[in-house]
Amino acid sequence: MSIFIDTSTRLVVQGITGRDGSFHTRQMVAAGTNVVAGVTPGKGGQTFETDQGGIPIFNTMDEAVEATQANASVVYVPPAFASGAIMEAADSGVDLVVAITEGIPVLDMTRAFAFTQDRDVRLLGPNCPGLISPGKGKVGIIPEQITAEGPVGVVSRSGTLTYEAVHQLTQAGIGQTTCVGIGGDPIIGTNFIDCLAAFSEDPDTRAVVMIGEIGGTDEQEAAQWVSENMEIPVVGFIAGQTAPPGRTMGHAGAIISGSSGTAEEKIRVFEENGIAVARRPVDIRDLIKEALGL
Amino acid sequence: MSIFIDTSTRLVVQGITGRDGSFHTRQMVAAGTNVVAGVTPGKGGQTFETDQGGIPIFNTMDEAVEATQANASVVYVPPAFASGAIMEAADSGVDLVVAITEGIPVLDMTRAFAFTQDRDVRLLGPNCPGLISPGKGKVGIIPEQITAEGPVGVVSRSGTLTYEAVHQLTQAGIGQTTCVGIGGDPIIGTNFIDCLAAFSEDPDTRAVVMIGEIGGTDEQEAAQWVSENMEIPVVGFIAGQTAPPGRTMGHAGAIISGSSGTAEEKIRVFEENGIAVARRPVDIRDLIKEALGL
Amino acid sequence: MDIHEYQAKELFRKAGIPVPPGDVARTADEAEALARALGGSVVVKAQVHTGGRGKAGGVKLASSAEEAREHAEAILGMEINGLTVHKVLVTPAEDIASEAYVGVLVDRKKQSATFMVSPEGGVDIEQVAEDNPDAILKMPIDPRYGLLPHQAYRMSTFLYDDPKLVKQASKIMGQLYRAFNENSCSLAEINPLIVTPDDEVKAIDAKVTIDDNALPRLPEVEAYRDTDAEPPSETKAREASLSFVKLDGNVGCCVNGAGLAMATMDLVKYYGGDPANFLDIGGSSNPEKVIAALEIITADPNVKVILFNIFGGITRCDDVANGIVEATKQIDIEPPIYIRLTGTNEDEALQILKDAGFSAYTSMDEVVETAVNFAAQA
Amino acid sequence: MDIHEYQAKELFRKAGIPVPPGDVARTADEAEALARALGGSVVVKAQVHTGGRGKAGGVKLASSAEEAREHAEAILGMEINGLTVHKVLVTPAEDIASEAYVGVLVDRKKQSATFMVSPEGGVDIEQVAEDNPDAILKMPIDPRYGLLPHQAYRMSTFLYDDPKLVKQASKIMGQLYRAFNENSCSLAEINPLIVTPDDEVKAIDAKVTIDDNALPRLPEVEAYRDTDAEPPSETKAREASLSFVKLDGNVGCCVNGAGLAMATMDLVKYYGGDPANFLDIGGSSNPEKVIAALEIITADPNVKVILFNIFGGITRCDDVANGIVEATKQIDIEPPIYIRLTGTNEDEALQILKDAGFSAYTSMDEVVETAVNFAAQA
Repeated sequence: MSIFIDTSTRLVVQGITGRDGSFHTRQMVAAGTNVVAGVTPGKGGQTFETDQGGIPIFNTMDEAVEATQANASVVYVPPAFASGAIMEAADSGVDLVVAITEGIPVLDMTRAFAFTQDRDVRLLGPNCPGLISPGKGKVGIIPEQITAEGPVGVVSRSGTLTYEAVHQLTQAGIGQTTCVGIGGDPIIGTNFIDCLAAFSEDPDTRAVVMIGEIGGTDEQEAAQWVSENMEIPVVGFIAGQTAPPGRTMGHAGAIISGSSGTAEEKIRVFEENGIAVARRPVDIRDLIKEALGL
Repeated sequence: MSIFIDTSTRLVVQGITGRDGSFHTRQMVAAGTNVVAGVTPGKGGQTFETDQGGIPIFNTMDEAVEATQANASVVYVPPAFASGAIMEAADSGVDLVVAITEGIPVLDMTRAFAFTQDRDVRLLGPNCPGLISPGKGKVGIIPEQITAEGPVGVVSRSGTLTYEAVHQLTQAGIGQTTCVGIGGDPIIGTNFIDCLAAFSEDPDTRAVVMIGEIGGTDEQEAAQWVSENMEIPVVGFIAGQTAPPGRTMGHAGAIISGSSGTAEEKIRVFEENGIAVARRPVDIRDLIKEALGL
Repeated sequence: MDIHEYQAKELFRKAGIPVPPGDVARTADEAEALARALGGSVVVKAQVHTGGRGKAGGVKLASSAEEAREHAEAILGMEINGLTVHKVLVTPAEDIASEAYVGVLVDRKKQSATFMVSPEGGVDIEQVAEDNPDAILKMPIDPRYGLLPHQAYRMSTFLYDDPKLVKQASKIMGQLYRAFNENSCSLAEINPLIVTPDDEVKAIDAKVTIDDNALPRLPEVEAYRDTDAEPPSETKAREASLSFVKLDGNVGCCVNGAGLAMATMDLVKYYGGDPANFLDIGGSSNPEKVIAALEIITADPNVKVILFNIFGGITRCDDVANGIVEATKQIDIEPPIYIRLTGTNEDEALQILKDAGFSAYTSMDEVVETAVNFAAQA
Repeated sequence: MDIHEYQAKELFRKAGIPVPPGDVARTADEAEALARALGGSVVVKAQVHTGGRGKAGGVKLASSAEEAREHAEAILGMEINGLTVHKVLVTPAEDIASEAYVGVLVDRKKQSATFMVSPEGGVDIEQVAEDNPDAILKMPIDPRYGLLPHQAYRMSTFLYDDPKLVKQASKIMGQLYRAFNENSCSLAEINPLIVTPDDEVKAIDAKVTIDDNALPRLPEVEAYRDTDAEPPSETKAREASLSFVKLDGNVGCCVNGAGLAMATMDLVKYYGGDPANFLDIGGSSNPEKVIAALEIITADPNVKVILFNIFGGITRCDDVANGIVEATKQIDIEPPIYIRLTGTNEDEALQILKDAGFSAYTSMDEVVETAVNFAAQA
C-alpha cells in the first residue's frame, strides 16, 4: 500500500514541455508512473515522446481530464503562472495536485490553497519534491534509485535532506511505503498531520520518519497529534540547530521568529510526545531499525 | 408550524437605533417576536426601550450573540454598510439573516451571499419585507394586522403586492403558516425553491401562494420544481403583464431582457406545471379556497 | 444608469483596454475639427442610450472631415427610438479582419458576475443566443476569486486559435473584469472586439450600465449622467426618489411598491384600460413625494384619469392623503383622481380626503374598474 | 526583501495612510536643510535593516536644524547590529497621546494574512506577546474576502474607545491591508500608530518586508533595493541565485538543498566545529554557480576549510565537480576543500575530481568530521 498515489493514479503533467517538466516526465514514466497527459497552452494536439510511448498534450486541464480521465496533476510551470495552474487543476476535477514549482508568491498561494480546499482537492506543495511510492510510481522529482519498497513512511519539509535519509534507509535494506516532501514554503497544502494520518491508515506502514526544520509550529502540532493518535512508532529529525534567529535559511518558511520555531523547542516537543529524535541524519536509520525491531 | 422562524427564534436587530430599525423593532416586539438584542456600533451598553421592556444594545454582532445566544438577525442598516452587516452576522454564529435594506450594490451582494453560503447561514433578501409566522413572530416589516394563523404558505418577490394577497386571504378567513417576501433584487439569498421546499416539509402548510414578477427565470424553475416535488397545491400570480421590455420596473430584478422573463412566459410555465394562475390579485383568494376545498 | 459609448470607452481606456482614439462633438463644427485632427476615414456615431443606432442611420462612415461634418449635421438632432441625439462620437474607421463579442453581466441564476463571449460579434448577442446558442460561451465568475487565468484562457481560445490573439484577448478580459468591478457595473460589453489585419485586438464599441445602487460611492461615474439623454419626467422622478417608467396609455398610476404597481397596471389592462405609467412612490413616502408624483403624471397630456392604489404598511395612508390634498392646492390638476387606500392609518386618511372633498375606495378592483371606465368615456 | 522605513512610509502614503512628512538625507548638510524646511522639532532616524535603532543611538530628537545636523553627523556612518548607516530620515517630531501597534503578516498556521494589533505600541511586539499576550488581538483574513468591515471595527475597538479614533483606525487598517496586498508583503507594520493630542491617528514608524517571490512583478518595489544596506557577500549570492547567510564560524559550507545545508551545519557543530555560513546552491546548479559560491566563501577571512556536501537528485554531481575544478583555476583558494558527492552522475564526478587531483567522500559524517578536525588544527 501507499498514501495519496498508487497504481490507479492517472497523472497529468502541467508544463510538460518546459525544461523541468520534460526531464521529470521521463523520470516519472521510468519509475512506473501512469502519465496520461501533458498540458502546455498553445501546444495542444502535439505529443510528448518518451521511451514508453507518446503522451498527448492538451491546451487546458479540462481537455486533458476529459480525454484521459486523469485524477492527479503535477505542476512544473514557472512561478508567475503556477498558482493559476494549481487553480486550473483543482477546477478540472482531479483529486490531487502536486506543485513542484519554487518561488510562487506567498499571497498567491493563500488564494490558490483556499481554492483547492473549496473543491476538496488535495494540494501537495508548492516548492516540494513531491512524493514516491516505490514500485507504484512517483509524482515529482524524488530520485527513484535511492528508494526501495518496504515498511517505512517518510514525511519531510525538505528535499535533499529527505533523499539523504531515504538513501541511508535503502542502503540499510529498509524500504518505504511512500516518501512525501511537503515543501518548505510558509503556505503549503498538505501538512505533517495530513501525512501522518494517511500513514496511520495504511496497513503496510509500520514506522514513520518525520523530518522537520526550524520555523513555525507545524512540527510541534504534529508531535502532539502523534502522541494522541498514532500507534506505530515515529522517528524525528529537525534541521537548523545552528541557524541564527531572524534569518531565512533557504526555505521561505525556515526562519526563527523571536523565541518560537527553534530546533531546540521542536526537539523538546518531539521527545515530550514520545518521538525518538535523531541527532544526526545517520541516526535516523538506526532509530528506525530499533523501532522496527531489526 | 412555520418555516425559518418560530417561537425559538432569538432575534438581533442590526441598526436598531436607526429610523427604520427602531420603528420596526417595536412592531416586531408587538407581534410577539423575541428580540433579544440590538446592534449599533458606538452605542454598545445603551438600552432600546419598548413597551415590553428594554433591549440591550451592543457594538458588534459577536458581542450580541455571545451575551444573548441569539440565533437570527435582521438588517436595517443603510445600503453602504449593509453587505458588511450581513457578513458580520454570518460570522457571528446566527443561522438566519434577514436583510431588509434596499439599494445594496449588486456586486457587494454577490460576495456577501457567497460568504453566507460558506458558513451555511440562511440569508433572506436583501430588499425584502422579511417574513411573518402569525402568532409566532415576525422578522422584517410585514404588517402583522393583515395576517392570521392558518394553513396557507405565501412566498413572493414583492412587498405590498404580498400584503394585498395576504390581506384578502385573511379577510376571507384563510390564515397563513408563514408569509415570506424573498425580495426583488437580482442577487437574493433565499429563493422560491428554498421556500417551497420548506413549506413542503411543514405539516401545517396545506397550500402555497407563489407571487412572482417579470425578470429572470426563478419562477420557471420553481414551477418545474413544484411539479416534480410538491404534493400540496400551489396557486400562482405574476405581476408585470403590461411591463415594456428593457425597462426596470422598480425592483432591480424586474426587467424583461430580450424574450426571456416575460409575464406571459412565466404564466405559461406555471400552468404547464400544474400551478393555477390568478389573473387578478383577488383571484388568488378564490383559487386558494378551491385548492383547500373550501 | 446607462452611460454613453464614449464614456464607456473612457472607463475601458483607464483599465488598459486597447480602444481607438476619438472624442465627442456637440456640433457639426466640432465633429469636422475632430475628424480633421484624427485624419483619414472616421466613423460618426450617435451617442444615445438605445440600441439599433446603425439601423436608424445614427452611425456613418466618412472619408473626409467635410463628410464627417455632413454626417454630424444629419445625426445631431435626429430621434432614435424616441431619444434625441445631442452628441456624436468621432473615431477612426478601423480595418476589421474579424469581430467577436465579449461581455460581463450579473447573472441572477449563477448569483455572480458572468462572462459571455462569442466569435460572432458586431451583431445583437440576443439574436446569436437565439439562432446559434453554441456560438456563445458563458463563464460564471466566483466573486471570491475573480476572473481566473484559466477561465480567461478558455474564453480566449473559444474566440481565437492564434496564440498571439489568445494572449491579447485574455489580457483584455482581465481588464474588462477589472473595469466591471471597479465601476460596479451591471453590464460591460465590447461588441465588437475586432482583430485588425495586423493581428491587433481592439474594442470598437462599448456598452456599460452602472448599478444605480453603487452610484453614491462612484462620484466620477455619477458625473457621467446625461440628463439630456433621458425624458424630463424620468429626471424629475429620480430626483424625487420615485421609480417611474413612462408608458403610452391614459390611466395615470400612483402606487406604493413595485409589485403592486405592476399588478395595478395589469389590472388596468384587465378592465380594458391602458396605463400611462409605472410609478412606485416607495416605502417611506411623505407628502412631498406624492406632490412630485402628481406633477410628473399630470405633465403627460395623454393622462385622462389618475389612479391611486396604496396599501399602507410602512407607507402611512394619511401621508398619502395629505400629499394629494396639498398637491391639488399647489398645482392645477385637471384629470379626476380615483383613490384606493387601505392599511396603516386608513381611517385618518379617509377623514383627510373627505374633509377635502375626495371620496376613496378600499377595493383595488373597484377603483381600477371605475377609473378605466372614466378614461374610456373621457 | 526588507525595505527602509522611509520607503515603507512612501508605500503607506500611496495607500492613503496618514504618515507625517519627511525625507531621507545622505549627508549632514542634507539633513540640516530638511530639518529647516520642516521647521520645529524633528526626529533624525537611522535607515538600516535592523531593529533596536533607538537603543543603539540611531534615533535622535532635534529641536533645531543645527541640532539635526549634529545628530545626522553622529548617526551617518554609525554601525548598528553590524550594518553601517548610510541614510537618515528627517521627520517632524509628533506630540503623542497614545501609541498602538498594527501589523499584518502571513500566518503559516492560519494559512492566510493575519492582522495583529495591540494598544501597547512603540515597543517590541514580540515582547508584548511574551509579557502580556492578552494585549494582542490576532485577526486572520480570509484571502477570498479580504479584510471585512466588522473585522476592522473589532480591531479598532480593541485599540480605542472613542468612536472618532475607531473610525480613523478602521480606515487605516483597510489601507494597510491594501498596501500589504498590492505590494505582496510578508510583513507590513505600523509601530507605533499614534494618537495626537488633537485626536488624529497617524503612522509614525513603518516596517515592510516584501515577499522575494513577488519582486519580479513589482519593479517599482524592486527598485527600493538598497545594496549598500546588505553585506557584499549577500548581494553577490543573490545575483548568483544562491541562498546564503553569513555566520561566525570557520567551516565554509557549500550544500545543495536548504534542509541538507542546515543539517550539514548542525553536523559541523555536532563534531565540535563552527559553520562559517549557510549556503544552498539550489536544485539546478551549473558550474558557474559553484564558482560564485566558492568566491563568496573564500572572501570570508575566517574560513579555514571548505566543505562540499552534495546529494545529487536534480543537481548533477558532475556539474558540481566541474565547478570546483574550474573555480580552483580561476580563483586562488587557500583553504583546503573537502568534498562529499553522492547521487546523480556520481561516478563521472569522482573521475573529474580525481583527474584534477581532488579526492572525495561518499559519507556525510565522514567528510564533516574530517573537515572539522582540519579546521580545529589550522
